[in-house]
Amino acid sequence: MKYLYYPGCSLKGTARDFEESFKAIAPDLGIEIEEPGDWGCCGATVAKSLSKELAERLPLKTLEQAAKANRELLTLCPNCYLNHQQALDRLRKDETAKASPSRFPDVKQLLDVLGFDLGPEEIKRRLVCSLAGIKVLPYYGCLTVRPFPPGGTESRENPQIMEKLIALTGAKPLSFPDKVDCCGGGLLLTKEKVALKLAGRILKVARRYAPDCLVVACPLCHFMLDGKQNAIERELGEKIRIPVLYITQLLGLALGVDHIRLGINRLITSPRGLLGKFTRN
Amino acid sequence: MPPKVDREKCDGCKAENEPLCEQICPGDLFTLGEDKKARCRMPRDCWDCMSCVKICPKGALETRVPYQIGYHQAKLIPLMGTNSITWTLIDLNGKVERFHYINRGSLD
Amino acid sequence: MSLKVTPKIAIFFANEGDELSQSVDLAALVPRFSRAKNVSCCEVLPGGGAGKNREDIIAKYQQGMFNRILWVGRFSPEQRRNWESDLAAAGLNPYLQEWCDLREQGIYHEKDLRELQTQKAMILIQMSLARTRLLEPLEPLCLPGTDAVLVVGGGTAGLHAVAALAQAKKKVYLIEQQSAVGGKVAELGRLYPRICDPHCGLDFIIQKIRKTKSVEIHTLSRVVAVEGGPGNFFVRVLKAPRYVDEERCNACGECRKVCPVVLPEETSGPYGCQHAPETVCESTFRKCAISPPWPLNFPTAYVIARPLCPPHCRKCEKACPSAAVLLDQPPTELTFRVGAMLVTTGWDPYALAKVEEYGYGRYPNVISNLEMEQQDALPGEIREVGFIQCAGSRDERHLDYCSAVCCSVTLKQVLALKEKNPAVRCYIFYQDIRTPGLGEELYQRVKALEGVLFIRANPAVVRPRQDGRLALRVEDTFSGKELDLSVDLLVLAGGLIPSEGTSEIADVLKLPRNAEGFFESHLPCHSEESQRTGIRVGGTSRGPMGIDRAIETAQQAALDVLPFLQETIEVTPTVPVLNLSKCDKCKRCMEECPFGSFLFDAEGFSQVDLGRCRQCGGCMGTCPLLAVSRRHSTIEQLAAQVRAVKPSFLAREEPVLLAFLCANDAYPAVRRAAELGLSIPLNVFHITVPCIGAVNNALIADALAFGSDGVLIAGCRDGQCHYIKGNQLIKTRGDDLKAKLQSMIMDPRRVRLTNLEIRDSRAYVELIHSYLKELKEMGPNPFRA
Amino acid sequence: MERISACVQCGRCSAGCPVAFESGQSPRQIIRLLQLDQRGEARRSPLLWFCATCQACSTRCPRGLPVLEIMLALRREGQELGEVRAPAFYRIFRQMIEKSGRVSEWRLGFKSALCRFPRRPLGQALLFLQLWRRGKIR
Repeated sequence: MKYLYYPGCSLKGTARDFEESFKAIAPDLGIEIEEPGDWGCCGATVAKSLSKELAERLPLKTLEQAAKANRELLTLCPNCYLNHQQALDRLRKDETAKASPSRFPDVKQLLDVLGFDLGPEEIKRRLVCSLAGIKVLPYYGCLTVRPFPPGGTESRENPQIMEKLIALTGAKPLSFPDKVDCCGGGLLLTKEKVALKLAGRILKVARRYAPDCLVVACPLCHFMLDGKQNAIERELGEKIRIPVLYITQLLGLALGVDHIRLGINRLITSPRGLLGKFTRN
Repeated sequence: MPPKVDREKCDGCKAENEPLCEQICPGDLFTLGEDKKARCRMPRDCWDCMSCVKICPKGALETRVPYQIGYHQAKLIPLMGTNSITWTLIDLNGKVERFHYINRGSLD
Repeated sequence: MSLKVTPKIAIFFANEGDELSQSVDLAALVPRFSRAKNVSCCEVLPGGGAGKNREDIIAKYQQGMFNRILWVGRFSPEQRRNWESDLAAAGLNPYLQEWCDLREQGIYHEKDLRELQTQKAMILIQMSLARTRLLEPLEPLCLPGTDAVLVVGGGTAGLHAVAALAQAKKKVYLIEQQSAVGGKVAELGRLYPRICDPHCGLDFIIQKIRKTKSVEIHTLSRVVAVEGGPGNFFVRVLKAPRYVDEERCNACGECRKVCPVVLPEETSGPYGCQHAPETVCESTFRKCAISPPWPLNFPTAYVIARPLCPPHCRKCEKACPSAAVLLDQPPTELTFRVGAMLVTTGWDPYALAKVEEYGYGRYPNVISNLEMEQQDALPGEIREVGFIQCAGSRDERHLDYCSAVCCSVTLKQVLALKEKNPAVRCYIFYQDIRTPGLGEELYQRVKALEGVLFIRANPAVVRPRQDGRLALRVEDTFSGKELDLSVDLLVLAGGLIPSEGTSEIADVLKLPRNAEGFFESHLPCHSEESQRTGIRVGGTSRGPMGIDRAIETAQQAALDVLPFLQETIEVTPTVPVLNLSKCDKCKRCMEECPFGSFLFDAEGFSQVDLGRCRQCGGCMGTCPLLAVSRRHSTIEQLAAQVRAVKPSFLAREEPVLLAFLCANDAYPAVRRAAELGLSIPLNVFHITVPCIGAVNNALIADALAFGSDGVLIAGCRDGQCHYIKGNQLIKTRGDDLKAKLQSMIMDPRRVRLTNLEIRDSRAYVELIHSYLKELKEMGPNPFRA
Repeated sequence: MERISACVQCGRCSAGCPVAFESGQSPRQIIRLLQLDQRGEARRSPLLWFCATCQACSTRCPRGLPVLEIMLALRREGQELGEVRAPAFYRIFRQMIEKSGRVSEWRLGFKSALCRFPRRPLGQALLFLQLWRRGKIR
């Protein structure tokens, strides 16, 4: 399976562990990626708040690249995915008006690729280590499931695909009622207090389930729950201390990939307890 | 000149059995294409009897007046009444002539 | 076809009160038409003394002076009926009379226009005369029938229909797929508005049915195939074995004592309930394999869930004192000949798990309103209960419609709940409370209760709390305030969808359904029709409704099928006739018939089932080869009328307009315009057709070819056609024709479609005037001589 | 926007909105303002810039209204009419993508913090340090 890989700004910065872990497990899972050197920002939520023209223009560049390479486009960041998917829908709508078959390939997010293109069966075949004994709480956040759910068929209120992936590793997925709530990441740099409140609410509920770690598939969710966990603890006045892993890191552990290559050393909330359990097994 | 099928209008007579044009054509030139639309399979054998144009309930067929008579732009269009027929002839200059004929015999 | 008798036509002018002579030059018309072809007598009926006229005319008919009549002048519908019946008594076939009302065609007492009006009258009478020449005597058709009827679905609606039909002394077969009748209502706890036990009402109707022997109930049965038509349906029914003889079993229960199968009560969490299970086996089962029927004990005989039996076990057989157990009973196939069918297949609850945000199926204390029905009393620790209305209804992601009963159901449940547990606090989250009519009383009763809060808002999600309760966050839309509430139990007011049985029977009987999957009917003209003649639909298979309407519609449907339940069924003779020598088997008639009346004959030709046909003439309008004609408005008769329009009576710059009027709406609108004295221009000629879908494109082509400058096609408004889709049919065909006109370099505006309602008289007149103006600007039709 | 009138004011959007009551207003109220033709007031609603664009409102609307798109359109409209100015973060973001095509997160974070808390530019210093030590700031 070969994709044109669109990293996006976060994946080169605060979420470089996401990219690293993805690139570390991709070969093991049989995913090939081709990364264009000259990608540009998708506009996040900012462009659409400022100018319609800007918001519609920014994702076009990558879509053109994908069309030229004739490869499906893969993005790790759900926000980038949303912007590209919406741009693609607009293009295709125009195209149907012209009644020509689309020359633009599909846009995929990580969970589409892992959960549907590849599929749990295929992933299971390749896993080498068992993570049995650890309890994992999957957290989807908003844009991985809204408005375009993984595979186009997943539930938008109670998605199950991360649970399935977690179960593959031998770890126990916990059912998290707040899994599709918003982490507030979009507000971090404008309304920080509100953002921390939202993320805090999620962490507080999460703690009820006493998980060994949270698993996410979004750079912003990760930053809020991991990077800002300290600040949230200060706001809440209580300790949380739950490590937050990317789904790719969790799969990487089950694939027997080295911690450093998975970027686990880059987590801000220490995963030491989790890793201790894991190595003991 | 061979009949032309307007593929938007043609409904292949609902793609059941033979379409009406296929049934009426004295040269048996029509057939249903794979897209379930009528198609003239041997255009060169058409002798412009216009039976197909007259019978098509969707108005999806048109024959061109033979080149020797009217050049390409010329058109001859029948409109079927219950017991009469009107012809509209549009020549290459866009000049229109119309004729109305009442059929002999009664309706049934 | 009848023997052709040379027409001898009498033309009678009804000049009551000088009605005609004030408008036209009668003295010129009478001698002119006396000489017309086939006219044997042409007279002005003397004013007044209708009785004397009557005897005189009947005498003349009996002397053989004429064999058909063209009446010119104004006759009320009652006068027409009287003339027709009086002359029929004397031997003149009513279909040999034609009525030509000049006033309807715009001829009034205008002194200045007398000359022109006389000329128009001449043309109008010519038109009618042309038609009169082609009239044929018609006799009602008789189809063999039977007085038996089959009802599919034995819920409340079905039972009431059965009782009504049995009372009318008809033989009734009731087909029910469960092991007993009763349907969904038997599963309910209470019925609104009396908050009574539904089993009481069911028992009442069952008592009625039990008393009669003319009702045959077949449980565990489903309809698998149907052949034939109204009066003569042959219905094949597959009946699963009950394994217990219905005649012998007296429900003594001895068998249950020995049955080795012991299954736990089916539960799904603390509020688990016995849901209507999917298969017959499960449904009939309570604890052991042999059990009383479900959902009610009618019929009484027990039923065995055979797949649950241990191999080789025959204990019940041995234990049964009446030798009623038949462990090797095979399934049977039955065929019934019935005159009509009634479908009352009811509803199913909408799958609330699809309304994911409310966590049904995820959290044990989220239950459906149907499950709430089955709660006898709630556990004591329950202090707060939430009700979410419109859970899935009125939501384009789920059910686009209002499920009609959920508001009343919730109110009823709150009443019942508060009666048993007065301390419980109830929150009702709603968008609108819909309890129309007298249902307001129920609403007010609940409003008056202590500890019941109506909150006009819907929660977005339901979340479990650490203590196991459910957290609900809403914006109270009245105050704009955020409310954070928690409840111990949440009841989702789920909606109604057509039952699986409804889908199944729709496929077998080929009954059209609307976008929501319910049977479509034409309210208020044909409320219980199914678009298939001889098959009526009632109850919730027609749409969400309460038990009151379900019973009413089922009884109405029962009343509606009575005409089909006779030894012979009389069919009005104005049916379509196919000329097979012209037919090319293109099957457009079959495709477009709104009532599925066409079948294939042995040679692959279309053949109309006269029982099913509703006589709209859509087939005649659609046939590209003019091979179909509806009797009494045959294509020849219509063509003759069209051809008799002679535009030359007006100056060339005055456009002439031919208008086809639908008999149901447009014609009454025009007739009313004439009664109101609205100005109907002399340029317009009206021809009435049974349904606008009957107008064949060839007739429109004729009108244009013979010189009319414009053709107006006036049908019903969208969705109001008595024949479902007449105006859609004409629209599609009209668009084809317009495209052709365009290619002929004729203005496509010369053909115009319009939709009129029965009282759109003024709108019609305005339309005619503006259209004539438009036509005037277009100039004369190039085919006009 | 032509379907605004389809809103039945059921309040699902507000009930699911994570920030609805942070600003004292709810998405339902904004839609109502639009129904009442009080577009100006809707444009100036403080809620607009509280929106985290989580799509919950649009996804759960029983009438299928694109509530979020409406909010974003109001954001843009307010700026185009010069009634409101986007918060610093948005302006800095835009400058960055217009200049280099991409965004440097730490610069963005630093600059917007500087605009919001000009007197405490180092309020986030600890986080920056942590990120830098883990190689997340480059």
